Amino acid sequence: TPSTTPDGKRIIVIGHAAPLTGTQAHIGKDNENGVRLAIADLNAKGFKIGDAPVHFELDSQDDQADPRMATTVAQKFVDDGVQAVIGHLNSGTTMPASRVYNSAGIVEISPSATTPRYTQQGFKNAFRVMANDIQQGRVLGEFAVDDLGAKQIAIIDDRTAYGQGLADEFEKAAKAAGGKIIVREYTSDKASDFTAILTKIKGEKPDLLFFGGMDGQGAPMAKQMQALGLKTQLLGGDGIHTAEFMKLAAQAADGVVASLPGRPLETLANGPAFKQRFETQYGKIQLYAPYSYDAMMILAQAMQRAGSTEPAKVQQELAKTDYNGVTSRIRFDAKGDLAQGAITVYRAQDGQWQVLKTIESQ
Amino acid sequence: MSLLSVRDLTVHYGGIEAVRGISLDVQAGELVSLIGANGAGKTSTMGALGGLLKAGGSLTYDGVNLARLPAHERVGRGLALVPEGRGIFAKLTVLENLQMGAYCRNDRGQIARDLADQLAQFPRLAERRGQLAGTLSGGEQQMLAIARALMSRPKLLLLDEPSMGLAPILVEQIFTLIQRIASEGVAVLLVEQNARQALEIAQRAYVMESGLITLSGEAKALAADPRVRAAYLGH
Amino acid sequence: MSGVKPRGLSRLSPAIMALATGRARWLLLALLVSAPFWTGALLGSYWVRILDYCLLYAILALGLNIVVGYAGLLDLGFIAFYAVGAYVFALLASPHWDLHWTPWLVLPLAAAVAAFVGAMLGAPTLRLRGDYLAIVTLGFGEIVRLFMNNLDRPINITNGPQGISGIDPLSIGSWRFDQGLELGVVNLVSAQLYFYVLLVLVVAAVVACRRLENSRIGRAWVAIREDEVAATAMGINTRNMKLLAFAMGASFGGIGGGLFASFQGFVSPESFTLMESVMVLCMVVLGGMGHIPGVLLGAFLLTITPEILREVISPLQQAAFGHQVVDPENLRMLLFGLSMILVMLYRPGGLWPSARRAKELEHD
Amino acid sequence: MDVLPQQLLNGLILGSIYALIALGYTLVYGILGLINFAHGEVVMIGAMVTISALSWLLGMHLPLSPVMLVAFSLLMAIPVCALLGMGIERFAYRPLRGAPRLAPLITAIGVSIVLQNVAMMIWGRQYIPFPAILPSEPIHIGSATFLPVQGVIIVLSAVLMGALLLLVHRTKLGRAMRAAAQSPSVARLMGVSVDRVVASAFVIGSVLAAVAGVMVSANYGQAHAYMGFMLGLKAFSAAVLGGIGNLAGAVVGGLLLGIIESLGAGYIGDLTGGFLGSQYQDVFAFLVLIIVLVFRPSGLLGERSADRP
Amino acid sequence: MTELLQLRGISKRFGGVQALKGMDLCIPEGTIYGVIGPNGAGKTTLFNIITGMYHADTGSRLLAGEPLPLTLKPYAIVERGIARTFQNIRLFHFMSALENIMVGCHRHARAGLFATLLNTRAARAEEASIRARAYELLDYVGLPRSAALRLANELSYGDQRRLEIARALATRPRLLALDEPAAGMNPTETEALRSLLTRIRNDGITVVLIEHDVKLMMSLCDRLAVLDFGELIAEGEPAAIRQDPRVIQAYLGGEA
Ligand SMILES: Nc1ncnc2c1ncn2[C@@H]1O[C@H](COP(=O)(O)OP(=O)(O)OP(=O)(O)O)[C@@H](O)[C@H]1O
Ligand SMILES: Nc1ncnc2c1ncn2[C@@H]1O[C@H](COP(=O)(O)OP(=O)(O)OP(=O)(O)O)[C@@H](O)[C@H]1O
Ligand SMILES: [Mg+2]
Ligand SMILES: [Mg+2]
Repeated sequence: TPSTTPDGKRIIVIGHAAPLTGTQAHIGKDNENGVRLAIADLNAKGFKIGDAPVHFELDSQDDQADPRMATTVAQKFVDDGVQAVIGHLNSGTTMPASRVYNSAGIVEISPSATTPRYTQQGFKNAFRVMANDIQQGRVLGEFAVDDLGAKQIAIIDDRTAYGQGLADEFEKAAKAAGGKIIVREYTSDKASDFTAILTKIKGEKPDLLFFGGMDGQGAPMAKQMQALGLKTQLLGGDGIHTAEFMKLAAQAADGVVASLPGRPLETLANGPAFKQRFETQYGKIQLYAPYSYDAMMILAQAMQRAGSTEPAKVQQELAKTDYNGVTSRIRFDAKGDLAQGAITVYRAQDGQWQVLKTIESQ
Repeated sequence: MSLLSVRDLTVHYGGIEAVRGISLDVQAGELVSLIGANGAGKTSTMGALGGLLKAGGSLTYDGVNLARLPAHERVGRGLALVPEGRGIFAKLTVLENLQMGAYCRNDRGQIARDLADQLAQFPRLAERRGQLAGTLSGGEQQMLAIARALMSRPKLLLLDEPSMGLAPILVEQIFTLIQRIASEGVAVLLVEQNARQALEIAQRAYVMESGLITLSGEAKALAADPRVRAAYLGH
Repeated sequence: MSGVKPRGLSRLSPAIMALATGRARWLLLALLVSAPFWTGALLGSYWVRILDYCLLYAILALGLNIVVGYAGLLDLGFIAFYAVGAYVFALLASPHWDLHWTPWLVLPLAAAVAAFVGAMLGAPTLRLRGDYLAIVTLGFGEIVRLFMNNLDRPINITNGPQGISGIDPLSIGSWRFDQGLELGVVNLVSAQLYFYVLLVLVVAAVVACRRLENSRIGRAWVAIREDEVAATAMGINTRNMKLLAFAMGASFGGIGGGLFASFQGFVSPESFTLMESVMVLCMVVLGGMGHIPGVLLGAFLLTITPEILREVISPLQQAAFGHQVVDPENLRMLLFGLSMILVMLYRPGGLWPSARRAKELEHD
Repeated sequence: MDVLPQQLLNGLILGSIYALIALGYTLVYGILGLINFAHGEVVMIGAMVTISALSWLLGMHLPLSPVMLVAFSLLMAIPVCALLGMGIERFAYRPLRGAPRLAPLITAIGVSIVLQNVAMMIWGRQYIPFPAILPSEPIHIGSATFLPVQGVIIVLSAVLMGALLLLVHRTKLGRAMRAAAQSPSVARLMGVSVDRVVASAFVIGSVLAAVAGVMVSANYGQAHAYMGFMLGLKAFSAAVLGGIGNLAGAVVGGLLLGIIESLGAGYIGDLTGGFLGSQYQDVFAFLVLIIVLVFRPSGLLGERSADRP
Repeated sequence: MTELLQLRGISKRFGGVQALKGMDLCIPEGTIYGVIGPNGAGKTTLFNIITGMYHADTGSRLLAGEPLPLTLKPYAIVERGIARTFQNIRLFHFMSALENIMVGCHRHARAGLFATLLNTRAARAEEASIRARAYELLDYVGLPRSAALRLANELSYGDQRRLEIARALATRPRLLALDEPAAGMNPTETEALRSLLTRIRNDGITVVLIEHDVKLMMSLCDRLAVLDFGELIAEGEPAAIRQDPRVIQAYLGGEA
């Protein structure tokens, strides 16, 4: 039996899990803040489910980007009776945790895990509001060849589930579009020196370099390209489309192209307002805060439509989502992936990500 | 007033009381021997004097209460200990070991002269000055330990079994050396298993047994004492 | 040394031992065997799961204790064997290659493969001492992890960073552990069932360790640890004995890895980082190196402390300040690190050192 | 295009960074026989403090050249790190002198965890950018290029090594350090205040860490609360490769490791006919490390053994 | 009298130091054989080569007529029946006296890994017999039973020396090599050591020992070898050695 607030509102606890310590903590916290803002918005509106006023509460846990911790946290959520979970951040943690949520029948919406296998497990309770690697990789591969005119392509990935997954899908799509992968190199998500592989790539003279990985590596990579006189176009996924990247790469960021699933925040009805409110409260958006904001919003609305927080009902309603969020219009396919999500490609210029093109993915 | 005055010294290892309240004195320039069977507590006594072991009782050296003086400050005041088992710095060369002996001194010229003296005294060490001390033979290490202690120009030299592991000629040489040092005004407290010679060169001596001093007096007299002769001189 | 000497617990430990031998032993045993029930009922499956991990880490720590605690070989790559066990299980009992061998065959196989790898990796390190050994074993640990992370091409063996999912749970015939077990009124869930499997294995490991400890093999290990030169001078073939220690330790790691894979249902290289090796080492040292009860205690405390902190920090801050003054997650790790320091400062020989170790401390 | 000169230069720069950090590791190890796992974190604190100081100085709009600004902020980082090093030694290591060998290893790990999280509380979870004020115009030699700051790193690691070698092998303090390392109790009998000597070793090690922190963050343009771990690990490997406790060994090991990594990443693919790639760069580096140690169990320049039966 | 150990042309060099130069030595079975010489003469080095701790640069050695290859590892040499003690005592400091001796029994025990893990009856019986033998040896060298369970480093110096001998005896050697066993002992204790060594010899174990106590060596040893600067300068019965002018000059000095 769920408890109530002093003023009689029913308390609904939502779990959130992401790495909140360690090297990815800034992105994890960003996710958390997205959910936080959504919950604040909902509570402020006097949200009701089945005519009963409710009060959302957040239970945010640190999974340390460690698969074992992730299952532990997942079990904790199940025990504590959270009504649904927004998370986890990484593919490697989302995968094992999803099993726990599935057997407990709790709804899980990941704002950022991109491995296709997450939704291929056949779990009815698993959703995500982020394009998966196949969707994003395809858009990027085609964009590289068709729009950026790349023929000789080099690829680096950081050997994480995210970076490798995205790079593999990019490779497939770029090849299919007629590009040639002339060199594929690797680094790690803890590295900061890429001069060796960049020098090698320089020797191969590609006309585009794709990087599958995060900003902490992408930014020094851009700088080192400049120092080595490697003038190839750098292209990346959502992992480097961050404010952090701009700040760290400074003038070396200029000209870098990166994608981000969804539509540009500015073009959406609620986008600018969201951005403004978020930034006054939590500082710059790192990366996925809008997605976790949307995730929370569609979750609340599914509960509202179901008139209940019973997982089975919420899950059914979630599948029927059609919602204009701050990232794009969100609908799900049968697996729980975004159906026909848009993906936008940006170019860094003078410290800003400027929209190049928004592509509808199938 | 004596240079070193020990009253009711006790040393514990966990629950074991190795030294059970002994008193002894060493006057300036005097050579005193301390003899006793294995495990009598001689090394423990020396450890306490050198500051390596915690001790009970009162220890006065040169008018200072030793309890207040950490081990490294005792050396600066002229109290040097050659520990049992040599305690050379294995990874330092012979020369560096000798220089460590003069750590507390600042008179560079004199140090250099003393160094030359020691090397002349122990030609084997001079030969091996660049060798890592840990690779020296047992006896060579013993020479090094003694030479090093002399480098500190002590007022009181505590020697724990200096002749251990030395060849007969060298044993002679060491005892002569000890005698010479004492005659130059350095007080020496000498622990030795080679009781006969220790008693020969000393002015006074103490006999230790199970943590207590059981006999003391003029060295000559003790050497003649039938109890000492039976227990320590092998007669 | 100037630290506080380990008096308290080492005096206490006979008392605890007496407890564990007297009538209270049965009480203790009953408490342990029923742990999943009352933990599940009072605290929930989350804590049952944590108990499972305590037992799992206990197996690992006992294994590492053979290498570090008995033979005195500082191994910073122990987690490699855990990884090997986990991947053996994952490959042979999952949809990845569509092999579904029975777990009861795969588990011993995992132990055997890990033992083999342990001996292989041990062989080149035999001449190395102390910290050189540490860095080489650390290197081996990383090499194993890197291979698991990269052996998805040119042919896909480990599935690379994506890891392997859908790993079979333990099963007996057609009944799988994840289905739970109905026993009249009580219903045992998967985590509770794994508890018993793990408990049996921990008991077996403890028995094995005790027998080794009091045998010529155990004595030879300790002799090598104390003085390798003297040990060879006593006719001990130090090479074989060291390899045996590596292999024995690794086999514990292998079993642990296999169980982890089946319990978790998913393995990826992220679970086998250097930090895991370091944590297992901390369990051994913090608990009391070379002393089985100490090692068990270490595994228990290091697994459970972060989780307890998870439970208490936020509420505590909330109660004290009305809001979160510092990030609870950072505070949690900070307190964890701090408690490691404090434990070592106050009990340099570990929380529950063996009598031998306790004496070693008194001698400095 | 021949990239070998550039690859060697890359390796040299990376190696110099490792060397700079490895010097601090090895110095402390040489004195205490202790793997100061927290050294990487001191490097991190050095980087963080410098960047904060630099931002503060930039905010004051002083009429100073960028190099001077960096030098001034380094001067602020040095006392902070020195104090930190002293504190770590005093509270986490000194009480454990003479305790079992692994006890201080555990406190070192504890100190690492504490420092990482304290840094995160102070400087936040984000990567902190190093203000882009240093000249970023690459210098060309032949077909290879490098940045001015990288030249400074190379020179600095050589100079610091020389200075430390002089200190440790030619001065009384250095001799006392080595003596205290081998046998604290006998060193006391020589009149050495072991506490003071050990503390000074930590202070020097931490000053080195501060310098390394500045150089690393200036070179990569960023700092992060967790940056110390990986750097520390690599530097420690380098120190071992060269023979831990040996200062020249730290530099040789660092340079070698850097060059191996660089060439490994650059050429494994070609060497194995494309079968293996740069994902095996670390495997390659560790393999070389292991092979070297198998044949030279006390590292490349490891000291002669003074052990004898 | 048969030769138990024969060394031919053994040389060993450490950097600039020629520690042994073409050393030939025969140790007859059933004797107490003494090795004396000035400090740094190469006595310990000789022992290290006999027991495999160092590999000689050149030369060969035979044990009871069988060749002992120079590269044999120390443990293999123990298997062949040579045991030793060390000049600087090398006990397992934090094992009890009894355990120290039990380690010495290692090579005669057979219990393998599986027997140990299964705790078979044979393994238990063997363990009991090792323990019994360790107690016997404790008595044999004259250590009190009360010392059995004390840690080795809590024993007094003399007792540690005796324990080291017991540990070496536990390997059931044919040849026992003792490096300065009387160092640090007073005359009374040295007497006790003398009777122990005689007893060991009488029990059929050949003893070779290094010692600087000339009185002891002259009266105890059946034969003596004198080393100086890595060379054998004299060899023979004590009475002859005592008179040898080279020995007097290099080693004995005024003492003789
Ligand atoms: N570290 C220690 N721990 C426990 N007991 C010790 C320790 N060191 C010495 N003892 C005990 O203290 C007593 C005195 O030992 P000490 O070494 O002082 O004797 P000693 O007279 O120097 O003997 P020796 O002639 O053999 O050197 C002995 O009974 C010994 O067993
Ligand atoms: N590992 C080594 N490295 C360098 N020199 C060595 C080494 N081992 C021995 N030596 C040298 O070889 C010579 C012989 O040493 P050894 O230990 O055999 O002498 P010893 O006859 O046993 O002398 P002592 O009676 O003093 O013990 C010595 O001069 C010693 O310095
Ligand atoms: Mg003594
Ligand atoms: Mg010798």
